[in-house]
Amino acid sequence: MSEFRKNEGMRSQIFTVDQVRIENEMTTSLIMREPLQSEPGQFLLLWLPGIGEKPFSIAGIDPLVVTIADVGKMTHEIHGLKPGDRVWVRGPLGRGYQAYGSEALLVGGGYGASPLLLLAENLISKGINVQVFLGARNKDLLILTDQFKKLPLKLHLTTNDGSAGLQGFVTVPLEAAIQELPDRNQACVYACGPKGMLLGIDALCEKYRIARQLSWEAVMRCGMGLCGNCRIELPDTWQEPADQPGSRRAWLVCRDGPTMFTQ
Amino acid sequence: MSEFRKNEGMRSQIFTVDQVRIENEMTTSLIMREPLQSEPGQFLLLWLPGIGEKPFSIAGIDPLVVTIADVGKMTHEIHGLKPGDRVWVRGPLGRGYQAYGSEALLVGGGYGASPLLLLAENLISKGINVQVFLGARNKDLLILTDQFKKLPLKLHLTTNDGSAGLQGFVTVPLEAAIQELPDRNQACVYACGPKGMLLGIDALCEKYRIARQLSWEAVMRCGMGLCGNCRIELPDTWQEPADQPGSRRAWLVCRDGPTMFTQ
Amino acid sequence: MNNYPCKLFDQLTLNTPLILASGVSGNSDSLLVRAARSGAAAVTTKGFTLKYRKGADNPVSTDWGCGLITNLGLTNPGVDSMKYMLSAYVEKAGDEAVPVFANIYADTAEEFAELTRKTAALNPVLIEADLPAPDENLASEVTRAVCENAAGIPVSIKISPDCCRISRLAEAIRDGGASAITAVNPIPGMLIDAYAAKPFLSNGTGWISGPALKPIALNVIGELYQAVDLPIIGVGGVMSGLDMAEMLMAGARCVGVGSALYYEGYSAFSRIMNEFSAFMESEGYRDLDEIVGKIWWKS
Amino acid sequence: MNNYPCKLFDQLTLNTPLILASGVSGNSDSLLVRAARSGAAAVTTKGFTLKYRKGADNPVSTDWGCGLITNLGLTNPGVDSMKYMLSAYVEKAGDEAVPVFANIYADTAEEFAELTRKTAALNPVLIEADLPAPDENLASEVTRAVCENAAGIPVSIKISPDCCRISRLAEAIRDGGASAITAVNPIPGMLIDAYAAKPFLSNGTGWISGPALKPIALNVIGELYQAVDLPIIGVGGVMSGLDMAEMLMAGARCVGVGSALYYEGYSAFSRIMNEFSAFMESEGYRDLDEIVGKIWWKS
Ligand SMILES: Cc1cc2nc3c(=O)[nH]c(=O)nc-3n(C[C@H](O)[C@H](O)[C@H](O)COP(=O)(O)OP(=O)(O)OC[C@H]3O[C@@H](n4cnc5c(N)ncnc54)[C@H](O)[C@@H]3O)c2cc1C
Ligand SMILES: Cc1cc2nc3c(=O)[nH]c(=O)nc-3n(C[C@H](O)[C@H](O)[C@H](O)COP(=O)(O)OP(=O)(O)OC[C@H]3O[C@@H](n4cnc5c(N)ncnc54)[C@H](O)[C@@H]3O)c2cc1C
Ligand SMILES: Cc1cc2nc3c(=O)[nH]c(=O)nc-3n(C[C@H](O)[C@H](O)[C@H](O)COP(=O)(O)O)c2cc1C
Ligand SMILES: Cc1cc2nc3c(=O)[nH]c(=O)nc-3n(C[C@H](O)[C@H](O)[C@H](O)COP(=O)(O)O)c2cc1C
Ligand code: FES
Ligand code: FES
Repeated sequence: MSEFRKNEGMRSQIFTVDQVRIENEMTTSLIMREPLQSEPGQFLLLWLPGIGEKPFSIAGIDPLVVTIADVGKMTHEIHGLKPGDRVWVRGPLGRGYQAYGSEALLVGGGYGASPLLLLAENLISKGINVQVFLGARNKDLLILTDQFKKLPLKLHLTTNDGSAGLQGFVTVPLEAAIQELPDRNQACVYACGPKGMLLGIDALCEKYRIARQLSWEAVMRCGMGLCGNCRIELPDTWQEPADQPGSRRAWLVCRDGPTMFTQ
Repeated sequence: MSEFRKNEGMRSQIFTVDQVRIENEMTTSLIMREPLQSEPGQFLLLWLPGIGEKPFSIAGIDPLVVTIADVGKMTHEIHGLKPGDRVWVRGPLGRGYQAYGSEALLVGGGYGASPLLLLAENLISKGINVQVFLGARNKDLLILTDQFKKLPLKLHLTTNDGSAGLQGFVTVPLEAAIQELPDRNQACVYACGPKGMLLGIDALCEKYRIARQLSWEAVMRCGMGLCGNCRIELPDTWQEPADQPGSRRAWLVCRDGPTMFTQ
Repeated sequence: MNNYPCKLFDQLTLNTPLILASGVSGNSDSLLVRAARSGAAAVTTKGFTLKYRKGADNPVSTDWGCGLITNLGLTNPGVDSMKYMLSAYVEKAGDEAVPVFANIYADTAEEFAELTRKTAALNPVLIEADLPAPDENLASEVTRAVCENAAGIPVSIKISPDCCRISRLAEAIRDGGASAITAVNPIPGMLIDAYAAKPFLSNGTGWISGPALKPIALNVIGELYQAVDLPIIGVGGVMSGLDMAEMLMAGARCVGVGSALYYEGYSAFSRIMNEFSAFMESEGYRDLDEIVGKIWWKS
Repeated sequence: MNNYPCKLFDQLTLNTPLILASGVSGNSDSLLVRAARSGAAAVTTKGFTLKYRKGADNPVSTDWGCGLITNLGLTNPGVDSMKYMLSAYVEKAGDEAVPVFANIYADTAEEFAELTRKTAALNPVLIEADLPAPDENLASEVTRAVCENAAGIPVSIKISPDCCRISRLAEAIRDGGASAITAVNPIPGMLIDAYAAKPFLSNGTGWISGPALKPIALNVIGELYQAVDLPIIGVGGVMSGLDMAEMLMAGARCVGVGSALYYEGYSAFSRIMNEFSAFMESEGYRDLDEIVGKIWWKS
């Protein structure tokens, strides 16, 4: 007779920390023993029983890697994890980046660099030309630069204090690169980082009429489109898709995003 | 995000009567518009809302055919159905017949003939030699003989009063056929009909050490292994399978059966 | 396509019988606008309390396979903020605005009285008061407190299914003066992670909604329909047009969805309504009166 | 493989904590033998009443996707026949016999008194009395009536989850003299076929068991565990060894299965027990004391 078709829904799966890699004084990557299939730009919810559950980008999939900045209670606990410790993961969640055109400009601010590594590998494997722009306040806060250097891409670094790469905002080399593009219609900017940076990039892309996919952050609670906590209002450049009436000013990062595609 | 993986469980599906074929004065076949995938020997539960739900063999699958004797309340209502009427069906349920060896002897008593038509087609398509033995009290109670005659098989008819075929029980020509078998190890008897007939056949097969698959009937309630109403005690010839401890004397027709395989 | 207008009271007819249930999207004017523009015929606010409630820590919810479990801890900014939310909603929705049901929660009848006065001043088309526990005496007190302070606005009392004397509860609500009953709230439940040896939600227990709740809700709605002559707002596990038809046939006058927004997003409204219309047409029903409570009709 | 012996009372230790719940297979000595031989550490009879009950007409049950709904109408031959069933069971099971829990049902405390006397005469290791409604006063009366007539045989009171004051119910049961609580019975529900415009079951409504019931059962078990110091027999939606571990961690002392026999047949017992052992070993638990109620321990 019919067996019960088990539907585990979104229950957390256990992952075991294999290695802890220090990225900088406040950022650490956990490299797990197990893989997690996902698209670049999707996120997961990491649960430490008795402590909490928070969203993080997926920085690597086979094995799963998460790169985490120590900014508060739960991220601090995560920084105390050692190889062999277990974490509970729900995901992948949300909508990831979609490959578009033939020229990719990837822009990461702070730990916003973390989903871009996976994205870069993915785009390169599709034959897309990749340039990466990483920005941070200073040299010590830049992360994953060694990993990016191993890939066949052009890497641009900026720091606010000039301690590494160009001094200034990441939008400066980005604008220069945009101007040099052979065909802007075949290019796409993919960005992840603080809201201010994303708004700056959006304006720049609007100016040059270039497609962009921005990955937004918000304080998440349910992570499943129920609580409304992660809703954001979108930049004016954003057109409401016909199949999502009313989403113009009430976009849920956890469900509609985190990535937003403006063409 | 994850869509709800809908699991309809065993909810009834609607079938529409396309044709009503009179088999004899008390037996009618309903030929539906829609097909129902199933193995020969499985059964279904037919629900008439507000009236009841009862088990019937699957006599044809594409389209679904059920052959029903008018013996009581619900079967009488079914006999009143007309083309265009709807019925609700759960199934297929239970364990059907399994093809075995190269010689098949199919034995049907009364409406027990109905699952054998589908079985015969199935076995023939596998290159198995098929003989069919149909028995009834008299000529008018024999059913589906025209349908069997269309297939490449040898048909034996018996009636208690001799009004058609041989006079006597169906076990008489069956025993003769068994004696003529080239290799009894390569033969299997498949039977469906009243309990007395099945016990007779079981004894005969035991005598000649021939494999048999008997389809038992019992009064069913839940049809899903819960109520215990359809349990039967098995003939002594039956060996308890190692993976079903305790089933020797508590066999559920709806779940363990309706067919029982003794080798 | 027929929309099947739904007359809830003499004063209130909705465009369709499909509405947004309380809790999902109901704490933001822009999300309410999104629900309205996606096809909800009325939108219900999240439960508002007298005072601001921070709510529970993460994790607050998950999908356990047969439904959801949630415990957000009734996060809300307090009833005083509802005023801003409702006027922003009206402004942003423009001519796409649909009626708003104001959902409120308090622990006692006294608190409900004050909360209702504040809510009534905002003039929603319906005040939906969440019964803290399915107890007849409490239901009686709460219903009276809310109705007496509602300034003539119709009141619906929302009940939980974990209640073994549904008909007595329904009578207490009717006798207290309510104009409708909303059934059901999610049912208490707990999810445990055996490897963690802990409940999954930070608050330990939570409430079960979604598909697992549907047959439980249908049973409650059926009992209410037979017990009292009040319109029923049916909620619980509605995921499809057929689910919606089942709720109406059990006795609901209109149908709310919550969890479906998790499974599908806001397009759930139009899909469910399309499926419902297809069902009505294929079965030859012309309007809601032909199906509301139909399973109970003597034929 | 470790079987994890389960001490339910001083007088009663089961080979494992996995038993057959009431209702499935429990109306036939041969089916009880089959359950015992398949790995149940104890078997519970179907609910017996004072008099023969014919039960409901077909359809009596179905699988609606997240669980089962059943209403067999408590078909049973009446308590006088239980004697023959139990002695046939003992005879047929031989040295494979496991302890029998006798489940009984009556509508009133008076009826329960008589029913209990007749049941106690058959000397089961436990009398499990099904509470007709989750009401504290009724619980008190029924528990007393059963315990006073049980001739010293331990009594468990079985409760429904549609009860909003679980801890008070538990106290009434404890104070009435019960030795254990069984939680939970299935929860009332209804399935409707919209095309038929009828409920599916012939009796209209029924009870929900299987996967959908599990988080509801876990919540009830957790509340009982915190409220009273009685062993809990946990039942509701157990389909796997992990489900079993979750029930124990919520506070159950042993775990019953019913619906799993539909999903898998009698091999469910050995599969669930194997999965449970694998869990215990991988997590380094040596015996049940290390996990019963663990989610409530302060660590
Ligand atoms: C889609 C998405 C992807 C993210 N990816 C990463 C990543 O790859 N690496 C990384 O280090 N961080 C990432 N974050 C941010 C990360 O979730 C927060 O840093 C983390 O939740 C802080 O938790 P805490 O308990 O340590 O901080 P708290 O002590 O709770 O607060 C510290 C700070 O973190 C912010 N914060 C708190 N809770 C949340 C929350 N639930 N969601 C978002 N921000 C919150 C607060 O605004 C506050 O400024 C991501 C956030 C989102 C929404
Ligand atoms: C596996 C299986 C396959 C069957 N296949 C066929 C078939 O292909 N064609 C066919 O005509 N009949 C078949 N039957 C028998 C059929 O189910 C009964 O004839 C039918 O249920 C009678 O229903 P009723 O309401 O008309 O009779 P009732 O008025 O209820 O009773 C009339 C007679 O039918 C028997 N009966 C009643 N209920 C059941 C029940 N639930 N299960 C079995 N017998 C019952 C009674 O013993 C009685 O003798 C099958 C039965 C089983 C178990
Ligand atoms: C995340 C969430 C929050 C909810 N908040 C409330 C609330 O504040 N007030 C209320 O009356 N019901 C609330 N509910 C209950 C829903 O309104 C509804 O009764 C229940 O979820 C069953 O419907 P569903 O299965 O369609 O979700 C909430 C439900 C969910 C899922
Ligand atoms: C078909 C069926 C019959 C039942 N009969 C009884 C009964 O007679 N007495 C009783 O106390 N519980 C009865 N139950 C309830 C079960 O013992 C159990 O409490 C419930 O089904 C939840 O467990 P499960 O999800 O493992 O099935 C029955 C359950 C089913 C499915
Ligand atoms: S986090 Fe709850 S809706 Fe996005
Ligand atoms: S009919 Fe109920 S167990 Fe077979």
